[in-house]
Amino acid sequence: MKLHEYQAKEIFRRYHIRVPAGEVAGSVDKVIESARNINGPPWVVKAQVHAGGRGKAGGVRIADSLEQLKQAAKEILGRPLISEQTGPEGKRVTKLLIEEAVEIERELYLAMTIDRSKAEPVIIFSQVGGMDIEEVARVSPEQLMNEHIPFDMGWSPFVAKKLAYGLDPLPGPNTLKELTNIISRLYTVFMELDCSLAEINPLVTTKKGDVIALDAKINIDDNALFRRKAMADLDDPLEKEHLEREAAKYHLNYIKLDGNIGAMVNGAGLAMATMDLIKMAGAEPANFLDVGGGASEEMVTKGLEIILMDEKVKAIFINIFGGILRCDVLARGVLAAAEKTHIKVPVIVRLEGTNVEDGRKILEESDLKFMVAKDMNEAADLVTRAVSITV
Amino acid sequence: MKLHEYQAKEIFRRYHIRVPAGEVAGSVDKVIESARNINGPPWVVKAQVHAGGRGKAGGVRIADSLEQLKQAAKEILGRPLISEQTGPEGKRVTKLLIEEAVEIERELYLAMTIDRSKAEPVIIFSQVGGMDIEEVARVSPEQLMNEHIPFDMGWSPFVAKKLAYGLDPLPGPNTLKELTNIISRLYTVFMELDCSLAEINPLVTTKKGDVIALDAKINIDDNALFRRKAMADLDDPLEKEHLEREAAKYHLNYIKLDGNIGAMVNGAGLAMATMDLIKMAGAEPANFLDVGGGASEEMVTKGLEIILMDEKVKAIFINIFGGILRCDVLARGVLAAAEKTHIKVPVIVRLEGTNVEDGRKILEESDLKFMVAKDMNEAADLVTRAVSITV
Amino acid sequence: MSILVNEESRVLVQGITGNEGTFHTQQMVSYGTVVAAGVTPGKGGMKLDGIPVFNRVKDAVDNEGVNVSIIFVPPPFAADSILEAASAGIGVIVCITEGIPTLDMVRVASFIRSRGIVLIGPNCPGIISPGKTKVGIMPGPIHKPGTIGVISRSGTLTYEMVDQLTRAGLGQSTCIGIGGDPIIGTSFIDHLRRFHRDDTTEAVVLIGEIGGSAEEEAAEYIESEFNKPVFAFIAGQTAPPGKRMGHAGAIISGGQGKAEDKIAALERAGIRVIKNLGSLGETVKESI
Amino acid sequence: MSILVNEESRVLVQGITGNEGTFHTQQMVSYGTVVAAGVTPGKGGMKLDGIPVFNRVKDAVDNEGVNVSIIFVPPPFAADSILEAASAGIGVIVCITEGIPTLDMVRVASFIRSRGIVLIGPNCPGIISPGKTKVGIMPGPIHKPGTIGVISRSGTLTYEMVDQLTRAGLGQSTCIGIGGDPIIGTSFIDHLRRFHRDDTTEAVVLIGEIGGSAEEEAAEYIESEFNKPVFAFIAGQTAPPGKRMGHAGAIISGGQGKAEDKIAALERAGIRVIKNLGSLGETVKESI
Repeated sequence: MKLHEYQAKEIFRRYHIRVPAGEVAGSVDKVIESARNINGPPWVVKAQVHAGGRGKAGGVRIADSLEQLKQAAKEILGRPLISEQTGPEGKRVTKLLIEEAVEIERELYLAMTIDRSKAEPVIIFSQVGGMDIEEVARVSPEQLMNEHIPFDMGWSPFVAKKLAYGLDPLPGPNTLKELTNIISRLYTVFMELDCSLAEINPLVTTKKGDVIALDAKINIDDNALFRRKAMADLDDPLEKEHLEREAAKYHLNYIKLDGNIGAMVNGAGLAMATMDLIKMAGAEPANFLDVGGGASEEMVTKGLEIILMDEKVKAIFINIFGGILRCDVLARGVLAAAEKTHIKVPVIVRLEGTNVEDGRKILEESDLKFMVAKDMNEAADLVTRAVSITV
Repeated sequence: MKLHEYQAKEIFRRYHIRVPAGEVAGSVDKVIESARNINGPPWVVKAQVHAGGRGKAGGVRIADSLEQLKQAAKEILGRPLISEQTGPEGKRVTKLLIEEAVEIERELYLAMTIDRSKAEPVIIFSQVGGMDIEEVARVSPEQLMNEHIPFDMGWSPFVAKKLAYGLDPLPGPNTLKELTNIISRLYTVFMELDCSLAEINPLVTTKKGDVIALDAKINIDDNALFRRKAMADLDDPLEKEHLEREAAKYHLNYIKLDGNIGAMVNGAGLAMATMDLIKMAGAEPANFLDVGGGASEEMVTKGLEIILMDEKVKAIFINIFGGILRCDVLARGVLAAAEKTHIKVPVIVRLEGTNVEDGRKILEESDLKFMVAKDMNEAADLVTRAVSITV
Repeated sequence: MSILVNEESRVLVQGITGNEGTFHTQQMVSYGTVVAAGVTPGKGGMKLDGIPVFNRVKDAVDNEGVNVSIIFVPPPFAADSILEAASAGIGVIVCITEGIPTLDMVRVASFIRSRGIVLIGPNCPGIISPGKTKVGIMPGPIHKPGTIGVISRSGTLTYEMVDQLTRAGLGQSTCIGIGGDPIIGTSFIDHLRRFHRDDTTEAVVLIGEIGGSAEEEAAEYIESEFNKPVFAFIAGQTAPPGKRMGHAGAIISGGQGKAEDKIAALERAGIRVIKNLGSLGETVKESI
Repeated sequence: MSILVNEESRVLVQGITGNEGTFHTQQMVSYGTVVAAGVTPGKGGMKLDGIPVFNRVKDAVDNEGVNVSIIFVPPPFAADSILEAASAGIGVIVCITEGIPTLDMVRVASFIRSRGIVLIGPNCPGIISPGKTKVGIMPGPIHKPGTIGVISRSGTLTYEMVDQLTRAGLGQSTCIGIGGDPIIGTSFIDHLRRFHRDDTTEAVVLIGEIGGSAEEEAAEYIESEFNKPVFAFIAGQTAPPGKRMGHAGAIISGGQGKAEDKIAALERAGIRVIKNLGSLGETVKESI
């Protein structure tokens, strides 16, 4: 789960990681009102949407007067922000963060995440801040420092010193001390809140020796939300595509894509492979939908309903390998959905595994028209055919 | 550092480990006043001194009326409590703990400490409670359960379940739940407060299914007191022998013993070995005193002064192997002490190591009479001789 | 031969009295698995289809000599269950549970790896040595004893692949679902090493997906040390970046974990990567 | 020969710019120790008697190839210094610091033991291979190269014993102070194993004291595996129970850790226990 920048900064404040003075506003009036509480001009206005590349997309502005501020707020608020990460439709901006401007001496990069191969948290630090860290990793990997924190070591202050003293040129003693403190506090944030990512880019130093988190990014491990209720409460449903929001209500793993062939599959791996197969068959998948290994009849029904809500969908491919989910259960769920909604698009069904005969029979004996595939190759052919008919 | 029972119970309360309702009182009047706030009669009165075997020594009483309570308080307060652990002079009782009486169903034993060999904390649990755990270990070791908590495992609830479900007969589900909670909370107390021992003996269950810490013992790791100020503040100076209190002011490792030969040594191992040598020479050591590897002239002076305050001391043995502590520094410290105090007892000095010649010269050239030994064997002879003269 | 589990495995089911635990215990027993004991704290003393249930793993080890455990315990308690099994001396632990917090797994991984304990999963279908024993939730009948080793990050996709192998007449020595989480107990490489030493296994099918770099690491290992044919399939070529595709571990983030990079790494290492989901069985059959 | 350290040891001093660190660095250098680098965060770039000082252990390893470290850092930061040295790949770490919290050492011990790192101390005088190198605070001149190995929980008591050995004409292969704390990096047994394999070492002197059960464990090991003569001395026969005798680890508690029990265990294992503090040198000389 991703937090907004302003939410992440609120958390940083609580953990004594310094951030610029700022306020969040949802209207142009509130922006102007906030600006009066914040040291300026200049002020910085930042669109609060989950999207990288906000700056390039015009979502971050500097205003040298209240006039400019008002203008900037008008231009950003309520409109979609289209960055390289949002897709062409962009993301509508409903909140702005107004902040004091900071006089920057140096821009650094600091982040913590999990190294999957080593199964250890890792802190990443670089003296090249403010730019895309993947870019830094590609162009000048020698500028990246990594420190793993083995679980059986736990937090040890030398790790922060090791990173801070890796800077060249070395900052003054005060800045060094502030830096090591911030690294240690970021570790605490990460561990105490079950983060999957905590990133400060840029982390800036000022001539006065302050160290300030100019940007802030926190992702929380979805699997840990049950024990981080306060974090779960920060979830912004507006960040989700509306069909995804709908699917989430039924605990369905649904991701909206841009294609026209809807897919309903049990199991994440098979669902991805099915999307790939649709693409290879010459079509585009409209969604990822994993109804789960042990899905109920109701979840299958709901899943199908959500696919059908997507107006782009021209055909549906149901691909089930029954293990825990029995094929007869699946078949009944499909029928239930078909009864409730009006399926106007071709439906290709491929069933295999537990109770496959029962499942196929239920489908075949129904009033509905399904194209039943015996194996993946046949299913691929049917998808190709459906595409050529519908497109 | 040892805490008093009432202090330990205060901590347990904070960590939601249930203890009987109770108050501490320093006078008979206060005892009676406290009793009015506590459910009873009967009440339990417990002498608050650091000494095992309080019960046998009459330091724990049950009072069935205010009269009996007053009587018990009068008998215990202000007098020395002489138990098998206090030595013949006993320990003066200045505080009493008055508690409600608890209806006991079962008496259990629960403790946590450090297993030195494995370098791991260990939880010890037994269904034989209320008696000396060493006795249980000797008589029926099969009644003891041990669970180590490796650092790289950390707290895991199964450990508490493993212990609680080891009881035979098994208590009811509520009691089991309470028990596992208490085990987990005791772990938290131990780790958060840097304990070296946290013991509940007995931990009792009641017919209502409650689990209550009837007694409480907490020792804090002396080396961790610098980061456990709140614990350090609980130290009761009255528990220390008055010369030990004096020595502590100068950070001297001094322990008062019952003999008549004072000893001043640098290094704990050598100090112990020197005590043993005094005993082998036919005398009894009056103290343990380690002035430390890197002692200053001042510390040597203070150490000697404290030895001389002990009226039982009939001779002094100064045994220094100079490493970090140079022999000339030692010699000057001894002279300084001799000038300030009036040394009337024979002083045997054995110097070896760094700057030994300088040290010996300083002593020999002084006005004071020292018996200088060249090695340990000669020192032993001189001690024997001193004893035969003085005793 | 098979790896890790066989007909002599005495299996413990942790969480045996829960719905899933009970259902799959019955499924395992029908497959022929020796389910020797179950554990549910508070249910000690009862029997489930004749299988004794204990309060503690220790009791199951002491009384029934279990040496493999399978865990059906909800996410908040699953890490604790793994640690209980590991502390009780069980050397092969299969954790089916999906949804365990990543930091719990950081702790578990550190603990089991430094003690040489094999953890399969979490968020996995388990392990099966066809014809011998099934310690998992996969449908038994699609499997067939044979010489192909299967290692996969997925569940149903593995069933699909195994089914194709069986239909093509190719049996399996052992099939392992290593799990779909970011942190899992064992990697492709851990099991490749075992298949390397296992005489029965003649070829290995490796089923990967987007996220992480386990496939790239496997490719490197295979190129330098592994001398049996390997066939690979990678799911998620059409997955968008930054989105978690069902599995907690299936996510392309920071430009890493793309299917195309994995496929390229595998092919560079000389591994045959199957692109067409329907053709694995036939491809393997033709090639060996 | 010697164990753990010799003339090729390149020594790092952590906390080199503190009083103790500076003083003992000079002492070690005069003894002949190759002190190749020092570390004090914030003092990187300076030199101390020509020895380069770095901010980080990593830099000392990278630039000066140090392979042994000695730590003079105050108790609140000492565990962190040990972990820094261990993480930087230093295989032999000597920690002089007295007063480290026990729970810090629980963490450190778990970390170093699982990684095969040798930690000597804390709260110890260090290690010396006479004539080769001294990584510690013991007075150098009392030592003499030879064939006796010395392992001790004490400081000055060790000097006393070594001095007696030297006066009796008996040199030492290596003398190790393992430390006086309840939790220390290495035990008597760890070093006995090393002396066992060291051809130069012909006999071992073991200096124990009250508290814990390290001597009893050593006795058991010696009886079953060690085949060179061992002489032991145990300090604290007159120590009262329940009192910490200077060393944090020197305490008889719960009836455990008594000198008499240790002496009995050693003698049962056939080890010669010296009772008279003054007679160690002569006794060893007569016996071998």
